[in-house]
Amino acid sequence: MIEYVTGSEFIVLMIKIFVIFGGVMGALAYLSWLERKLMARVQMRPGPTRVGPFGLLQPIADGLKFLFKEDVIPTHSNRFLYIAAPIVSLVPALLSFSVIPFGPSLQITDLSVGLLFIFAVTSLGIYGIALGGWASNSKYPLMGAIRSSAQMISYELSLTLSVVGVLMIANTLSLAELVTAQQSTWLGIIPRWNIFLQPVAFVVYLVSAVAETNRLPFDLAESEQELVAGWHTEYSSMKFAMFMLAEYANVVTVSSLATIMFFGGWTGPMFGPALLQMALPTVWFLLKVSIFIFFYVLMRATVPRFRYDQLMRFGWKVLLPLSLANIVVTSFVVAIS
Amino acid sequence: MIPIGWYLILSAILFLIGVLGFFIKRNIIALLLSVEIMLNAVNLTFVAFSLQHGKISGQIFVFFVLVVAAAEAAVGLALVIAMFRNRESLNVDRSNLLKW
Amino acid sequence: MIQILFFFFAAIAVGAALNVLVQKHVLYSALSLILMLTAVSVLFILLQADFLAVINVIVYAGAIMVLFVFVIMLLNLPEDEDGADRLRWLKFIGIPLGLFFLVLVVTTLWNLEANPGTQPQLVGSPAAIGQSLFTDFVLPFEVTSLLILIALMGAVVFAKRDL
Amino acid sequence: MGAFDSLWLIPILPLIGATVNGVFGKRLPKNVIGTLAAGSVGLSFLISLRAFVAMLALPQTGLPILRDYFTWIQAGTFQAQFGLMLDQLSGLMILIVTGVGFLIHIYSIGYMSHEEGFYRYFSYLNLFVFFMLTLVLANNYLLMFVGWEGVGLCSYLLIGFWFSKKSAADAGKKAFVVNRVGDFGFILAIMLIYRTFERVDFQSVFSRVEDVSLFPVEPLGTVGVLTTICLLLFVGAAGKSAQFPLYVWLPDAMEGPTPVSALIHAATMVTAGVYMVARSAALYNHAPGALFVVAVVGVFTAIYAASIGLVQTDIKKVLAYSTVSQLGYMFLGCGAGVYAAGVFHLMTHAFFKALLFLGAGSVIHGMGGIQDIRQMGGLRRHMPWTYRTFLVGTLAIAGIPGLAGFFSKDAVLEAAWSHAAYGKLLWAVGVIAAGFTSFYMFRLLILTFYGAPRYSEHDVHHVHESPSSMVVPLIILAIFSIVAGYIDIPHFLTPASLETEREAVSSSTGILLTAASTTVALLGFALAYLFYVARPGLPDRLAARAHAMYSILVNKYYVDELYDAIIVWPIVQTSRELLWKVVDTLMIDGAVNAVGRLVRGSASGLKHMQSGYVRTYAGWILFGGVLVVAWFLR
Repeated sequence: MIEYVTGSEFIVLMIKIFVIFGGVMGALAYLSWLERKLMARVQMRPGPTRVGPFGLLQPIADGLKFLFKEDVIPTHSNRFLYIAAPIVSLVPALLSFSVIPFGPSLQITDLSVGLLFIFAVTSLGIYGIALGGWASNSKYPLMGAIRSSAQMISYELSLTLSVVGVLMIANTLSLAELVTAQQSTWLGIIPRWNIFLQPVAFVVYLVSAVAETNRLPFDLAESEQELVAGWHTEYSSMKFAMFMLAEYANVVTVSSLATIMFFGGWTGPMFGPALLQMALPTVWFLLKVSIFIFFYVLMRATVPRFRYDQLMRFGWKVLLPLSLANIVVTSFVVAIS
Repeated sequence: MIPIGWYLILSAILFLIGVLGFFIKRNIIALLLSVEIMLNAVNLTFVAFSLQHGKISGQIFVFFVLVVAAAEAAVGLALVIAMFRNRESLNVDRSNLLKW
Repeated sequence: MIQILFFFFAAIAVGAALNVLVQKHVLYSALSLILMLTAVSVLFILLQADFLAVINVIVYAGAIMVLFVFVIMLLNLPEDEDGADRLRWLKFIGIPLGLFFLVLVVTTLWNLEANPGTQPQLVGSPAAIGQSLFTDFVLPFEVTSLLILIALMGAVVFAKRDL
Repeated sequence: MGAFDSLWLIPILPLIGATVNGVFGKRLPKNVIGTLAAGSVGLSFLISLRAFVAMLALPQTGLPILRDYFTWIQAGTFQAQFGLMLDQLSGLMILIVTGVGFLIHIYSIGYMSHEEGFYRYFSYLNLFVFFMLTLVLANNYLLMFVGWEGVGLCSYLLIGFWFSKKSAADAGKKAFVVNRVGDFGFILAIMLIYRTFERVDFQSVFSRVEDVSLFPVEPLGTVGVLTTICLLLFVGAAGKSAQFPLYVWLPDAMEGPTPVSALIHAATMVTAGVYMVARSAALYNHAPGALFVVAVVGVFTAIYAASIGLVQTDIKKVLAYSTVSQLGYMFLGCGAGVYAAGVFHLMTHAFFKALLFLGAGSVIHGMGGIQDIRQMGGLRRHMPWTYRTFLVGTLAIAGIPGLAGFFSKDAVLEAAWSHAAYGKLLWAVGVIAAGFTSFYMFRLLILTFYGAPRYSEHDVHHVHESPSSMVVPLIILAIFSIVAGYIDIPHFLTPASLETEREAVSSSTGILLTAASTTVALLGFALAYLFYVARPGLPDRLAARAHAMYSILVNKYYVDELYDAIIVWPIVQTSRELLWKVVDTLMIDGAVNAVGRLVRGSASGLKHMQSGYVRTYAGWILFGGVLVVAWFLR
């Protein structure tokens, strides 16, 4: 790990950071547009149309509006934590992009423990929600925060354990190596993706990931109907925007991880001129990630919310045993072959 | 390269801070936090010695310390909750029935 | 460069640890401790224990401390520790004792002959740790699983409403 | 060699019988238990017989036959094998043990048929046979000691068979304790043997002792290591074989069932001491001093016990003292250096004494439990077969010419006569003892079977002959009591028992000696006839006249009282006054209580460390931790 920090190719690194974070920030902004548009279409509405063609400039308008709105801080809130919470939420969410390989060379750094690094930083994201809820000194946010911490701890277990099966097959924790391990094919046509080897793990991962990102049907921390937007009830303007950004960043992160671990990352058919060949992996990667994001949005639009006890029971009594069983079976198979 | 002694001194300082927590704080959760500080200080020495001697076992011990810390936190916090239910307070000086 | 990093994160660790004691409210103490943990994890990286550094964050910061924060929020504690300290005298014994201990250790380490010998290269990779864990330390490893189980049951029993 | 390959079966078969009966006996029917017990011994007897016959066919150089089965103890240079040894001596012994044992098993089936602990009895009896065979067949002293202790155990168990009766339990305890004294000597002897010869197996020990340069013969009057070994061995033998002064347990042992008295306390176990002395002949031959002690103790016991037997009124007690006396004869033979004579007498005695005991048992059985000969009389008519066989036994033990006892007793007395130092004296005492024997045996016979019945029909309902399972063994034993004397045992045994060189008694002297002992035997008969048939009032008058002498005899020389006074009473008093009241109550209890008080006292002060405040505990821990660290970093 240390050699990356003290490495000599500092300029290249800076460029990569700039490209990736610039891209990611822009993408996150447009994710809000995408979600609004898609949700509207599902509900037979047009969605945003006023700002720019197809409402494409809507995110910029939203951003400006957030910047200029009055920043309200509730009187009896805990000022320091109230301000710190959105930052604590956003920073880890963005940190995980530093290890995600968007293409063969489009990766800021390839840590030998990259996957764990992502889990580590995303697990810190919980503090943003918890602190935000607590610092608001209001009962809905507090309840949302408590729910959220319990939920995150519970589902983090199955999330982490579901990955173990893949790790046992791939024999590495480095994300780049995970992708290259899936490059070849079976019988020349079927890509050697882990989804075919670890379907159970994939399902468990997907469900846990939805829960981890606090999205429907697991969004009990914010659930508008009962908790009035939960832990960010009291938040407004830029701080609220940061929470939103963090949430979208997390969605992208887990989608990217799913792509990398189960769907071969940036691998895909290569054709055309050399320049195109350089860009193609990134295109494949983004394509796969967008499919997941579509899936997320559609799920939000269609699936009703769990009850809290159902959520807990499902996490501990279904997902956890399932992922454990998956590990046992996988380890047997790996040991035999 | 940083001499191992520096790490050990740092860890001694952290450990001392953890110890002092017991003499300054009265909140039981704060005391548990002090224990965690001490455990981390010890972990630091383990890792430092592991590098110094080129043996992986030091890191394995850290692993076990983590497990013990997790168990300790789970049981300890459960006790904290039980204690709070009974006494409406987390002041350890109020829970002194277990004596001679 | 490494020296700077070391001193920077060492300072953060010590400062955060002190802050744990100074803060009046346990939530701040807990948050401060998370900061200290992260700093210690960085120090682990400096010590070439990458895997442990990440695990330390996941387990400590991501799980154990969340549990603490959760409990603190659940109990929704008042800020002040109530009443006068009945055991005030403890400070006058404990703090000098502790400082004496520190002086003892530091002077000993200070007087230690600096060992210029080459440090063996050792990277705490997951594979190496796993290898050791499942061969030399397999029995303790299994015992810890038992420990976890017992802690699990203990926590459930203690936290039951009608204890 | 097929006959010898099954040597191990001889002791093992009774052990199997004992185990099966002991474990499952409670659920088995009585006839199965009896068949199993008697059958295993009978089978063992057949195997023994086969081995014995096969052994006779071998040349002298092929003996002894040794079989090592496994290494039993291995510690440093010390080694003890589990091995068996068969030669003429042990061959003869196994035949006696299994043969007489078999007959007594058969007898017991009838005798014990109404007993509650039927299976227990046979389990013990079989176990006894196993241990006895181990004792006899062992090829080293240590294994012999195992058998030695085992038979002691079984003897204890069987004497106390009716353990709910206090006198029986006490008798068993007494036998056990007195035997311990002897066993102590034996085990010391084994240790000394190992120290001297660095081996415990017979072959090595005896071959080493033959080396005269290392182990010269220790002349009479000197006490060297060999003499010490032999004396210690004899202490063991005296305990087991009831020699003076360790004989006291045997009369009390009559509390056990009568077949047990016959098998263990007459025919086999008590002769183990004689066997051991004969087995150790090679050692004794190098220690004439020890041998002389054996002879003197033997002859003294013979006359001493016989004199007590003169006045006993319990049918079994008479036989018990007779046994002690006859054992004295055997030791006299061995002590005179003619081991073969001792063993010869051992064999004939096994037959006729077993016969007499079983006959006595039959009488007791028929009388419904009465043992006092003063209440018997005239049983001849009611129990014809018992009477006949008892008569044969009496004639045999009295030494009437033509029966077994005559030959063997003659051999012993002849050996005594030819003893180098005090042969004539030993002989004279032995002859007087023979006269006593003849007298009390005929007295017993006459009082029991002749004259008018002295019991009332009120006490004894129906005097009857015993069942055939009891009578048949009697008859077989009676036959042996007649013919056993014609087997030339001394000549047969000579190679095995290493006779000392001695001048043979000239034939004319031999005839004179025989005539003397025969005369004495007839004299004893005549006196008995005079006292109890011709002039029935005479005994009482004599008893009144020589009152002091009579009471001494009746009270068995007050030996039990003497032992009580000088051994038992002091021990009991020290235990009570010193060990209990001072050592136990004051010192041990006091120490325990003082520890308790100390803990409580110190705790009342120290408990205040336990303040209940977690943080003070942490303070203590820190204090201790700093102390430890300071110690290491000092």
